[in-house]
Amino acid sequence: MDDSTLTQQQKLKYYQKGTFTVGNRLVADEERSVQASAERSNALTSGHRACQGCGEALGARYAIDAAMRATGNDLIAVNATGCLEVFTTPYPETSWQLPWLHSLFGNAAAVATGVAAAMRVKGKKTRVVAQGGDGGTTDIGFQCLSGMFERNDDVLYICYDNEGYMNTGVQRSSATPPAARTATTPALGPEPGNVFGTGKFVPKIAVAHGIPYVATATVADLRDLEAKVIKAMGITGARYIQINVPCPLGWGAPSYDTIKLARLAVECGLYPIFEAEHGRITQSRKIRRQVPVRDYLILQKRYAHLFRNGVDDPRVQRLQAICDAHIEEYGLLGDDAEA
Amino acid sequence: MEHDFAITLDVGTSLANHTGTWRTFRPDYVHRLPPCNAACPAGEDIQGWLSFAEAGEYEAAWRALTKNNPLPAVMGRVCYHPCETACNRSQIDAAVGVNAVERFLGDMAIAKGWAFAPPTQKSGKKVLVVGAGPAGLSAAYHLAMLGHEVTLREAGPAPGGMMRFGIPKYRLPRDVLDAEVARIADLGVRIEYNSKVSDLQATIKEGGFDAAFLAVGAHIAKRAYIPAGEATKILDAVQVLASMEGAEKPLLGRRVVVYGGGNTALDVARTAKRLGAEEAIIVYRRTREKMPAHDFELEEALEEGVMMKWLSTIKHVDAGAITVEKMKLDEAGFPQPTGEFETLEADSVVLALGQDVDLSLLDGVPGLEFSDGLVKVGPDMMTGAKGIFAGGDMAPSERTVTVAVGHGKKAARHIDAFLRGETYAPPPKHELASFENLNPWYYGEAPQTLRPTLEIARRSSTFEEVVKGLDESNALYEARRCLSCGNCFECDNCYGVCPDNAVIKLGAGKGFKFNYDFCKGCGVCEAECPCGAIAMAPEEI
Amino acid sequence: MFQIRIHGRGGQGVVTGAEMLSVAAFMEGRHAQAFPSFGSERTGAPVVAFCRIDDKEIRLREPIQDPDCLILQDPTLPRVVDVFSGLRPGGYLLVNTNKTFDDLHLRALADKLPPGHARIVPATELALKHVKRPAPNAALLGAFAALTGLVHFDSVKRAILQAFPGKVGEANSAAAQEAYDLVMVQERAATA
Amino acid sequence: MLKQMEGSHAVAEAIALCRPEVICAYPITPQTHIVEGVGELVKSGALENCEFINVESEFAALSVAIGASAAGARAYTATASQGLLFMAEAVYNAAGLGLPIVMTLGNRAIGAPINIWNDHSDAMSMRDAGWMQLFAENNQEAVDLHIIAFRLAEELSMPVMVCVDGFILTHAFERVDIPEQAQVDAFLPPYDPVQVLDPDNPASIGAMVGPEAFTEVRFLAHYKQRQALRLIPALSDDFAKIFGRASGGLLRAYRTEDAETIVVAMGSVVGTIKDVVDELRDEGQKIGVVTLVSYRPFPVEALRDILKTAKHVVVVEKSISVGLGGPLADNTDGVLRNLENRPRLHSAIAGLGGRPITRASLKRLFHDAAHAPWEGPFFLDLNERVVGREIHRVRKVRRSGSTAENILRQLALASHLPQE
Repeated sequence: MDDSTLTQQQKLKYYQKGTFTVGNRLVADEERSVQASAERSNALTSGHRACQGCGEALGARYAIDAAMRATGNDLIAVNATGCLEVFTTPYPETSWQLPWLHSLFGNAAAVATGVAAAMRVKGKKTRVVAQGGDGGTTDIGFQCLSGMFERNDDVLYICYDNEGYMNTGVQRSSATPPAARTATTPALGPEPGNVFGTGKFVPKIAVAHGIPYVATATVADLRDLEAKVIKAMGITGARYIQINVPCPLGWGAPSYDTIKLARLAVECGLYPIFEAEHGRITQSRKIRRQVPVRDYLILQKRYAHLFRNGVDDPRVQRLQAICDAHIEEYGLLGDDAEA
Repeated sequence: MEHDFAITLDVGTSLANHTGTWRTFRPDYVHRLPPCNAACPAGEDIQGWLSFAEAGEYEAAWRALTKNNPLPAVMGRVCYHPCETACNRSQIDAAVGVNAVERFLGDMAIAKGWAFAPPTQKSGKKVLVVGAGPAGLSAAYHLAMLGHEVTLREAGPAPGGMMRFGIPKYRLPRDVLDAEVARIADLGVRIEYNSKVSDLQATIKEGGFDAAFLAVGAHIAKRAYIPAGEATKILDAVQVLASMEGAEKPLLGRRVVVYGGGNTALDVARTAKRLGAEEAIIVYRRTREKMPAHDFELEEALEEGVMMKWLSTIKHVDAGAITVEKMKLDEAGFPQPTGEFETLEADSVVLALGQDVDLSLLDGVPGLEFSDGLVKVGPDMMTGAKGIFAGGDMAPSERTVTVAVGHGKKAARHIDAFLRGETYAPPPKHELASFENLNPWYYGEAPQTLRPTLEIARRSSTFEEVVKGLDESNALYEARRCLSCGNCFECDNCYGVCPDNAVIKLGAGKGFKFNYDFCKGCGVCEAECPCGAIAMAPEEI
Repeated sequence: MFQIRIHGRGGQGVVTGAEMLSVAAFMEGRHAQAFPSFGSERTGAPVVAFCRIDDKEIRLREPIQDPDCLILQDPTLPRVVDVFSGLRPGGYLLVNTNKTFDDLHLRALADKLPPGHARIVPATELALKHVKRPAPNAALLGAFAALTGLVHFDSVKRAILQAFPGKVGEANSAAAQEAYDLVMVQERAATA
Repeated sequence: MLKQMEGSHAVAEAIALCRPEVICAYPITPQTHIVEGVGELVKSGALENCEFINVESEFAALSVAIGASAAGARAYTATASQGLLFMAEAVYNAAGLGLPIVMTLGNRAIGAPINIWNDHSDAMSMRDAGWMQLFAENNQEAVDLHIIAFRLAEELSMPVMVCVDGFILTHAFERVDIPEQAQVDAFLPPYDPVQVLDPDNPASIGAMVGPEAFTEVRFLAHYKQRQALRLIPALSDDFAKIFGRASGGLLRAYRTEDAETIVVAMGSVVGTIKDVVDELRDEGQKIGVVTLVSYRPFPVEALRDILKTAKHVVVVEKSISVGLGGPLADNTDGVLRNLENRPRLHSAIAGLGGRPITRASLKRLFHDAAHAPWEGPFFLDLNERVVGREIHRVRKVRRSGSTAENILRQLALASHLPQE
C-alpha cells in the first residue's frame, strides 16, 4: 500500500482508539486538537488557585486556547467577577497569558462590547472574548448580555456553567438544576433542594435573540468544544457558548470525577449539547452511551437527599422526565455524524 | 510595560505559585501488564507490536513481534490466541483480532522477504537442539540471535514437527511454514533432517555441544482398549494426520467415527470430510462445555458438517458399526455410564485420545526425572541433567504450538545465561491491567473484523486454507482497536484534561511527565486515562 | 435686561419660540438666554418658556418672575395658570387670538399696561395659513418685534430660518412677516 | 466661534471636538440632548472614527466605556440621576481601574419621589467613587470643562465627571464660544494610554487585591487627585493661552477680597448668586462668592486661603446628606476647621428637585447669615406649613401613607382653597 492510501485510510472515521481522546498520534498535526499541541497557548497557565479538579479552569483553558489558535493569538479576554477571576488573578500573580480585563460581576458583555468597539475604531483585527460563570451570565450579567446580543456586537461570550454561585459558597443561581442542594436551597422541608419549575436556560434565550451563533458544550467533549469555539471565532457578531463545567466543591463530588460528571450530564440528557445559528437550532450532539439520570445524580452530594435510606426519591423520576424531554426536544438520540 | 500598582499584573506570573504543595495524592505514569501479553504462552509483547502496526509501521511491528516469536505467519494461523480470550476489549465489543494481525504481519514479512538481523557478536558456544518442531525452532532462533552456534537435529524429513504432521494444510499451508523455517535457517542455524538423535549423551560429546535443548514432541498416539471385532478399521489421529503429508492419503471410508474431544479430534474429523467421507462423527464422553477443543474450531467443524455425539463412550467396534454407551455427568461433572447403548454405522474409527513422547534418546542420561511419560524440567526449563534443557510437548505443559514456542524462548534465555555461568532472572512482571483500570469511554465502538472464511461448499472438498488473512485496511483497523491496556499510547488525555497544566508533553514517542510543582493531585488524569497508565498514590507527608 | 415669558401648551413651539427669540437677539450682538420651564413636555400640557435679553453677560438663572413681556400662545391658559403673575407695570402683553381682549375678559388687565403695550395677533390663524400647522410661535415673534422693537424683524426672520431651514422656515418667516405687519399697522395707527 | 445654542448641543459639539472614539448612549432626562447631539454628528459623518453605541442601560453605558478605554480608545458617556446610581458600581470600577473616561452628568435629583429636575444629589452620591468632579457655572464653562476634562483624565489616567445642571444649563439657549478644532487639537493630544489591552504586550488588568496592597492602591488614587490639585490650575492656564479665555481651575473668587461674608456654591446657581452679590455690594454689604469648579479633588488649601479672612461663610448647595446636612457645607467645615479665627459657617440647602433659587430668597439668606444665624442646615424656601402639617399628621395616624403624596394633596387643596 502506498502512502496516499495510507493517508486515506487514516482519514477514515476514527472509531479506533484515540477517537474521543484529547490527542491522537495517528492523525496529521492539523487534525489534532488544540489541547493536544505542545504549542498550545496555555492562556490560563499553572499556579492558579482553583480547587483540585476545577472544571471551570479546564473549560476556560480549552476555550481560550482554542480562541487563541483561531485568532493567531490576536485576542483580548474580558472576565466577569467570579471564581475564574478570583482564582486566576489574586495580586500579585495572574495566570492569564493574554490581555485580560476584569471589571465587574454583571458587565462583562458590555465591557467586551467596549473593547470590540475600540478595536473597530482603531482598525485592529483583534477579537474579543467575554467570559463569566453562570451567576455573572444568567443572573446579574443578563441585561448586559442581552444588550450585547441584541446589538450583535462582535463578541464571543462564554459562560462557564457550574450551576451555582460557587465563588461565594455555593448558592443557587438561575442555572441551578431542580432538586440540587445549595446553601440557599438546602435539602430541607417538603421540597428539598432547588425548586422544580424554576430557573432558565440562557442558550435558548440567546437563540431567541437571533444572533449568528449559539452553542452549548462540555468539558467532557473537548473536540466538540474546540470546534465550536473555533467556529465561533470565524463568525462576526454576537456569539454565545455555554460550557458545562462541574464544580467538585459545589456539587459535592470527588475532584477526579469532574470530567466523568460532565460526561454523564450529557449522556443522561440533562445537559443538551447543541448548536444554533441565526435563531435556529441546527445540530445536536447525540448521546453516545445513554445512562439513566440516576447514574449522574448519585455521584453528587448535592443530590444526596434523593437517595436517602436506600430509596430513590420520586424527584429522581422528575429529573429523568426532564432528561427525556431534552432528548426529544433536541433529538439527542440517533446517529451522530461526528461520532 | 509599566503597570498601575497591583491593579495590573504581568502575564503568567502565577507560575511563581507552586500549587504542587496542595497535593495529597500523587499521580505517576505506570506500566501495567496488558492481559494479552499476560496470556500469551509465547511471551509476545502483543500490545507493543500492535502499537507499531496501528501506526502503519508494519516492519517495525513485525520486528517487535519476532523478538519473542520467530513464527508469526504460523502463529497467526494455528495459535488458539489466548490473548484474544483475555483481551479487555471483549468487554466493550469484541476482542482485538490479534491473531489476524499477527498473520497479516507474518504474511507481509514473507511477501516482502524481511529477514532477521543476525547478531554482530558470536559467543563461541555451541548448542544442540533436538527436534525441529515449534519449541526447537523457537529455541534455535533465540539462541542464534544471542550469538550461539546452533545445530538443530530433526528425525523427520522436514521441519515443523506437529505443525507439519499434526495440523492439516487447510489450517496451515506448508509454504508458510517453510518460509518461516527458512528464515531461521538463514540466521545460520544448521538444520539436519532425517537425523534422529538416539543417544543424547553421545551426540553432545561428539558434537562438542555446551548445552542441549530437547524438544522431540509427542508423536506416539495413546491407545485405549476397545473390544473390537474382525475387520474393523481402527486408526490413530497422529497416524492419519501425518499420512496426509505423504503421497498416500489414508483410506477412511464413507462413515468415519472420531473418538476424543480435543482439537486433534476435530482436525481428523474435518480432514475426513475433505477426504470424501459422507459422515464424520465425533464421539465424546462429555458435553460441549467440557470439550477441551476450542469452540471456534468446533463451530467451523459443525459448519462443515461434522456431527457430534456427546456424552458417549465407544464400548465395542465391529465391522461397519460401533456400539456406544450413553453417559451422564455426575455432580462433580464426571461422566458416568448409564447402561443405555446405541449402535452407529462406521467404516473406520480414529482414536484421538492424546499422544505420548518417545523418550528413548534420554536413555542413560543421569539425573533426569520423569513423570507421566514426560521429562521433568525446572522453572529454567533445565532437566535434572546439567546443561540439558527440554520443552515443548515432551515437558509437562499444555500442548500447543504457542506454548512450545514460548518454551523455546524461555529455554534459550536460560541456556544463554547458563552458558555464561549466570542465572537468567526474568524482569519483574507489572501488575495486570484489568478492565477496571481502563476508562472505556474513550474507545469508539468498533467490532472485530471477521477474517473472511471460505464458503462452506468449497471447504468440504478442498484443503485450501479455510481462514483467509486480512488485507491491509482490515489489519490496520484491527490493530487500531487495541486499547493499549496499561501502557501509555500518547493519546494526550492527561496532557489535555489537567486543570493545572501540570503535565509536560515530551514529544512523539517520549510520552509525558508530571510537573509536580503545579500538580494538585486532583486525579482527573488518572480517571480519564483511557488505558490505565497512570496511578495515584498517597503523598508521603 | 429685558425678560420675556411665553406661555403655551406642549406642541405649540413655546420653547422653540423663546430659543428663536434669543437667537435673534444674539444675532444683534446682544446677550440672550432662553430656557424652558423644565418639565416633561407632553402635548397639551401648559408650558412656560423664558427669554432674557441684555447687553452684558446674563448670569441670572432664576425663572422669570417679573417679565417685561408676556406672550400668551394660548388664550385659554389663564383659566388654569396664573399667567400674568409678576408682569411689570410697564410691561408688554401679546396674546394669540382671533378674538378681542374683551372677548377674553382681559381688557382690564390690558388697560393696566401703558397704551399700546397690549396687543392681540391671530398667530395660529397665520400659522395655519402659511405653515399649515397650528404653530403660532414664529408669528408671535414677528408680532413681538413689532410690539417691543427690542429686536429687528430681520433678526427674527433670520433666527426663524436658522431654526427651520428650507420651506418650513420660509413659511414660518412669512407668518412672522404677516404678524409683524399686522402689529405694525396697529402701532402706526396708535402713534398716528 | 460664537453661537447661540442649547447647552446640550454645545456640550455635544465640544465632545466631538475632543475626537472621542467610543461613545455610549442611554437616554435619561435631562442628558438626552447631549448624546443625541453627538449621535447626530457620528451618524452624519461629521465626527469620524467614532463608535456610537446605543446600550441597554447606564450600567452598560459606562461598562462599554470601561472596555473601550482599557482597550486604548478615548471613551465618553453621559448620564444623570438614577442613571448614575444604576451605573454606580461601574463608576467606582472605572476609577479603580484608572481609566480616563469623561462623563457628563446632567445633574438631577434622585428619587423617590421620582423627580426629573435639577439638584446635585446625583453627583454627591458618587463623590467618593474616585472620579474627579468638575462643576460648570454656565454653558461656556460646560464646553470648556469637557475639553479640559479629557486632558486632565488622560494625563492622570483617572476618570472625570463634568457636572452640568440639568435643564438650567442643559436646556438653556445661550451664547457659547465653540472652539476651533485646531485649538482643541493643540490643547488635547491623542490619547496615549498608560496601560492598554494589547495582544503584543499582554497584561491582566483588574486583579483581585487583598489587604496586603489595597491601602496602597487607594493611597495612590488619592495621591493622583492630590496631583490634580496642581494640574487643574495648570491646565486652566494652558487653556487660556490656546483659547484666549480663562476657564476651569479649582475655584473662582468673585468680590471676596474684603468680604466679611463669603458664599460658597457650585454650578449654575453661582450666576444668580453673583447678581445678588452685586446687589448687596451696591447696598454696602461686604459679600463675595467662591465658585467651586473642582469638587473632587476638593481644593482645601485654595478654598481656605479665600475663606480665612471672612466672618461668615454661607454654603449654598443643592443636595442633602440626609441625617447630616449639606455635604458641601460639611466639606467646607473641614476647610475651616483648623483656622485660628474661624469664620462662622452657615449651611443652606436650596434648589432641591428643581425648586427655583431666587435672588429674593438668596438675599434674605445672606442677610440672615450675618444677622440671624442658624444652626445646622437651613432649607431655603421650605414650605413650613406643609411640613408642619405632615409631621403632625404622621404623628397622629399609624397608617399615614406616603409623605410625598400627602404633601401633594395638601398643596392641591391649598391652591383651591382661599388663603388662610
